[in-house]
Amino acid sequence: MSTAVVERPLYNPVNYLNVKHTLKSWLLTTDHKRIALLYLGSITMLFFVGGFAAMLMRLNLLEPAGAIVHPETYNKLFTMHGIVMVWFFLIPSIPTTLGNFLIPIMVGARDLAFPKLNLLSWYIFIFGSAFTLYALVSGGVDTGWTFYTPLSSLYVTTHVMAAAAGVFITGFSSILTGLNFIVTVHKMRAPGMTWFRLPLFVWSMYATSVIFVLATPVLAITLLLIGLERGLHVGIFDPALGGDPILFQHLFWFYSHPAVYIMILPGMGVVSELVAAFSRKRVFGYKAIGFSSMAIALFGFFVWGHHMFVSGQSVYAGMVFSALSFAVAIPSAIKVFNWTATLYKGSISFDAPMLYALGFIGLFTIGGLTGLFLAALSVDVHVHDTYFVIAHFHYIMVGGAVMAYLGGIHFWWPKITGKLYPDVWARLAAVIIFVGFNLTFFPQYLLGYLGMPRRYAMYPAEFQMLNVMSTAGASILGLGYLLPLVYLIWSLRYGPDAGPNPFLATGLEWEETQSPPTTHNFEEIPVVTQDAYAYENMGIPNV
Amino acid sequence: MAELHPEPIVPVRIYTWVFLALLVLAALTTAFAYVDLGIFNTLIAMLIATCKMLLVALFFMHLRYKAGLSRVASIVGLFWLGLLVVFTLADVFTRNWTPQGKPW
Amino acid sequence: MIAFLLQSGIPFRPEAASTSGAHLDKLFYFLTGLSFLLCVLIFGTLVYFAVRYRRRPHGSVPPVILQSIPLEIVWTVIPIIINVVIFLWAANLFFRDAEPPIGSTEIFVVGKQWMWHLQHAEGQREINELHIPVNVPIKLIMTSQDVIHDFFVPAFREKKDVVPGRYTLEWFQPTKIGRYHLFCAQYCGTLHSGMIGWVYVMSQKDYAEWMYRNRPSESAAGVGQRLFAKLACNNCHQTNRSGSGPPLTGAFGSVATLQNGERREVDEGFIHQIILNPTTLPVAGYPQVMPSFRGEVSEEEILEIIAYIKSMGQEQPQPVAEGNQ
Amino acid sequence: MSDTVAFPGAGNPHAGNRNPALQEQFEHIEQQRDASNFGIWIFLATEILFFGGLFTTYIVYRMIYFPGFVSGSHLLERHLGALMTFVLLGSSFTMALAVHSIRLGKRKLVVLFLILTILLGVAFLGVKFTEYYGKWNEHLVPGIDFHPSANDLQGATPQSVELFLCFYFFMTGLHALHMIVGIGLLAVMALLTWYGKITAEHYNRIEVSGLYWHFVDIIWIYLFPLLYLITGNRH
Repeated sequence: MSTAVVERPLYNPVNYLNVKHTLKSWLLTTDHKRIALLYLGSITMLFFVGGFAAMLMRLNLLEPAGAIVHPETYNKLFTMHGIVMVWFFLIPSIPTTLGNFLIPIMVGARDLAFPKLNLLSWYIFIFGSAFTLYALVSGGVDTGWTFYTPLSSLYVTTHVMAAAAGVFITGFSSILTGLNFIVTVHKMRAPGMTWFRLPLFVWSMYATSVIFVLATPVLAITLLLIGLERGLHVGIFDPALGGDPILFQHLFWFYSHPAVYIMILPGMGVVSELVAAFSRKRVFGYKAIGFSSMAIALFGFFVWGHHMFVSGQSVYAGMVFSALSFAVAIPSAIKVFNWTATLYKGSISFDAPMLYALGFIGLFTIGGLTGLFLAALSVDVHVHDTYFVIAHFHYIMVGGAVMAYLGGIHFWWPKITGKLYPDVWARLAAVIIFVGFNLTFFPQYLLGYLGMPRRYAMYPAEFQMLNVMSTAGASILGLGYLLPLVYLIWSLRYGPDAGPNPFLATGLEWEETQSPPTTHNFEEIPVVTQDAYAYENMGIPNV
Repeated sequence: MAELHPEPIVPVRIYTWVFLALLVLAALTTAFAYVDLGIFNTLIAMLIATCKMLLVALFFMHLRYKAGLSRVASIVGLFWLGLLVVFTLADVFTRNWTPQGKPW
Repeated sequence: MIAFLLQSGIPFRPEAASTSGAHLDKLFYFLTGLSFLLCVLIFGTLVYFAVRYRRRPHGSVPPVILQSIPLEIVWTVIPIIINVVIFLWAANLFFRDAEPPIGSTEIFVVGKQWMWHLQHAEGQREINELHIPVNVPIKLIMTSQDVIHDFFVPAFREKKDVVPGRYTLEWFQPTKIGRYHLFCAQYCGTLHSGMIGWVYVMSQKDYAEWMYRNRPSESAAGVGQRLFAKLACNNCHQTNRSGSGPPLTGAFGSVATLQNGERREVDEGFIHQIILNPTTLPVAGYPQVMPSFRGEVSEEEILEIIAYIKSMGQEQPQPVAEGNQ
Repeated sequence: MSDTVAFPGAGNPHAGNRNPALQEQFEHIEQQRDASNFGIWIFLATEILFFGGLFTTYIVYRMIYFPGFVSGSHLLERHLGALMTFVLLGSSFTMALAVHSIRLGKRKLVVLFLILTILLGVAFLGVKFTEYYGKWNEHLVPGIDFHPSANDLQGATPQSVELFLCFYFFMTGLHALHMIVGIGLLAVMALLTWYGKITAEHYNRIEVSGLYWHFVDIIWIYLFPLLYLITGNRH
């Protein structure tokens, strides 16, 4: 903080939440903060839909022959779990909630560059979810979230069209969100907010947006081709009509591998903020972390073929994709080392968001290291399409992205709602989630190495013990996820007022806006005079 | 903040010349299709199409007169399309190659 | 602790019963050890810093430490080196084992929803079971009749997708007599998890006995020969050069030149493609008159025809026409 | 972290001296124009990859089934393709002139050029749908009614010709869909200009619509040789 004593505007009792109360004022809002809350509500609901499917799957796997459902139902469960969690929770999770809420404030703007487009993306998202939920309630889909041809285009008789339409539509919501963020970061920065003064969260959201914009259209066209093939019986991917099913996999993974980085990059951004705030210290290697986000966004596009090592892809293409996959591991490793180094000589407190951040670093490290197993060609031949892969990507997406999402929600909750949540409960939930997660997914690494294939409704008896362990862990994890839902909603009514900056953190959102912010965020557009994370100027709070 | 640069107003004369050039190129590419040149048919057609694309993009779409960002966006789009095509073909082309099974 | 875990009855290690299994496990344990080491280092540092520098009442303001270029270089270069080592190790194993050794015992595999049809070159057919001899390289020539499947034998550490419309190859050399799981590893519809079976690895003697007991009236090539006549292939593909198509004696394994000058090895995939899609593989020097047999032959019949075409080369004194470069 | 010093030109979004065309999230009109211009370019980059997925599949199958693609291309009428190319290039020209005129503030000229652009666009679609209708009559619609004669195939397999026609219909169909959206957009722009809602100072909506229209033109510039002009021996 600069030495000049700045006269702060008085607390304005009219904020973005209470400025209007009508339903219309919410459904037709163009305020990025209100849209963020619309998304928060939608994706939380969808998260529990996907989570419910996961619980049923885990329960079914208690017994080798399937404890509760027929294989056909099981197939529908994992398909819905995948579709809902990937496209309707993980991909929109951090960008549409925290990203929408924070990016304009962090760059010092009154709103995103295109507020109406932002609202439109939410409606597109809801429209897409409606299609998908229709597919769910009208009998389900059993293609797997990957929609592999020719199974999806010719063989299954379930509601593939509705599910694919849902994903197709939602894709446009992602594209518009990404477009909005990119333009905002480029064109809406406050005076003095240079690129290297941006918080790292903005850097990571920028990298994410690049992937949104460049990868999503390819998925859209691929799903369109599946729809046409299914509807008209033409043979784009059907070998009986001269098509090539492997080509579908190329197009699909051109999107879906970078989509993994859509899920994890925002999480990395959140963790960078959390580590700095709770060490009260500048992030170590700001530029290294910022550039590694961009490197991940770029390299993420070179490696999709590692999903196809055993698919009948050319041996040579496999070698190239394997080598490039090792390359994408480097920027992720750089981030982990820099976060760790940030702790050095810090003043570290263990508030709930920090527990999530530390959990993220640990679980992401394990997920990343097992990613090396999968990038290694001959090892992948054995563990591909087994529970090893399941465990790996859940460590990245649930252990990584969801932990960071929860950490971020906790960190900015006082800003978003103006209320404090009960910290003891929040820490307890963080620990329960961490323990439950490991109990659920670590046994799956072993299962995978032993050879249990994924997407199996029934399995040989020797795998039972590990499956039971995993299900036991999943019930702890499920409980862990319910806790924040309860105490965060409780805090809305009973939580004490937060004040503008309860964590004494840096950043325009903490220092220049009240909690909750006013509709236009700032009274005057701030002029930025120093770097992000200048904690040395803030002193240290007495505890 | 935004760069304050008023864009120049391009004279109609330039648009007219570009349009005429486009028409000539379109006629040319149609004419070439009636001659069998083997692989060169495709190459010439793509070369002419790219010339036309550049004319439209540089003059009609003002890329020639624009600051960096628009150019970056268009180049990034084409580059990523290149990635998709090149890596996909890298598999399709080499699927029938058989390694000789010797470690290096 | 470790001893307790090992005695707890939780299986940790799948049986390794093939030559590549042993190679692969070495790499797998190397990776596991390396990951464990890195985890200990990273988590150790993380926890140490978190505890050592925990917030204390009236603590001092943390110093400004912006970055350290030497450190950044160190922790960029070391992972690169580690990754290059892993890549070379894994890719070397993969590349070396990509092609089956010449002279492997051949098994035809056709996947269909939701069962495995297997056929030995001598004609023995099996469903969801595969009997093979120990210490002999086995080559699977695989295709699917409907969707993509995947032939996965964990004990052999091998899997490969079984793709409709083309052949994929998988090979392994079993080293241990026993019974091993066969899984379909690529999701293929409702009863995907029921598309499982057993691979029986037998001693050479038992295998010979099993083959004798289950001998069919005709070998795969014999059935193929009848199909060859029934579909009137021999009208064009005559043994002397009088037909409009190339003679097929010794054709398998030779190199064909296409009309655009491309040279392609005549392997199983080549024959499969030319039977179903003749215009996509126009062989130089012959008129384009071959009709497509799509819809007239099943995948299993094509495999039998291929077996016959292979056998045509072996009857001749000259082993292979132009050789496999 | 920073001083709340008023930025020149900034101010309360509801202050009375703001330009009415300036949306409240922006500080000045140049920023607004730059943002929408950059936004549409990002959107076009997205569109490149949207069509790009189709182009990639097209390239792969063209290499595998070249004879079928040659035969299929011969089923299309080159002169119609060339005609459509000329028409669409003309519409791009009038579009460029419309943007030019709005910069000069010639309102009526803008409307005239926009209407010309729309008419040329409609002419393009007219020819396109005539062509589709022809294919329907010749029973050459893949999937729905595909019964080619031996003369149609010219030695290629029916499935490879069908694949070509799939690409023909998908790619031109998707392109036509973009044309229809573009025509609607231009019609709105013409109305807005006519009623004086778009002026020389705030011309970015016309410019942005123009960029979209030119992009659709560029797609056709590639579709024309890729679909109509495949020559070469069929081996």
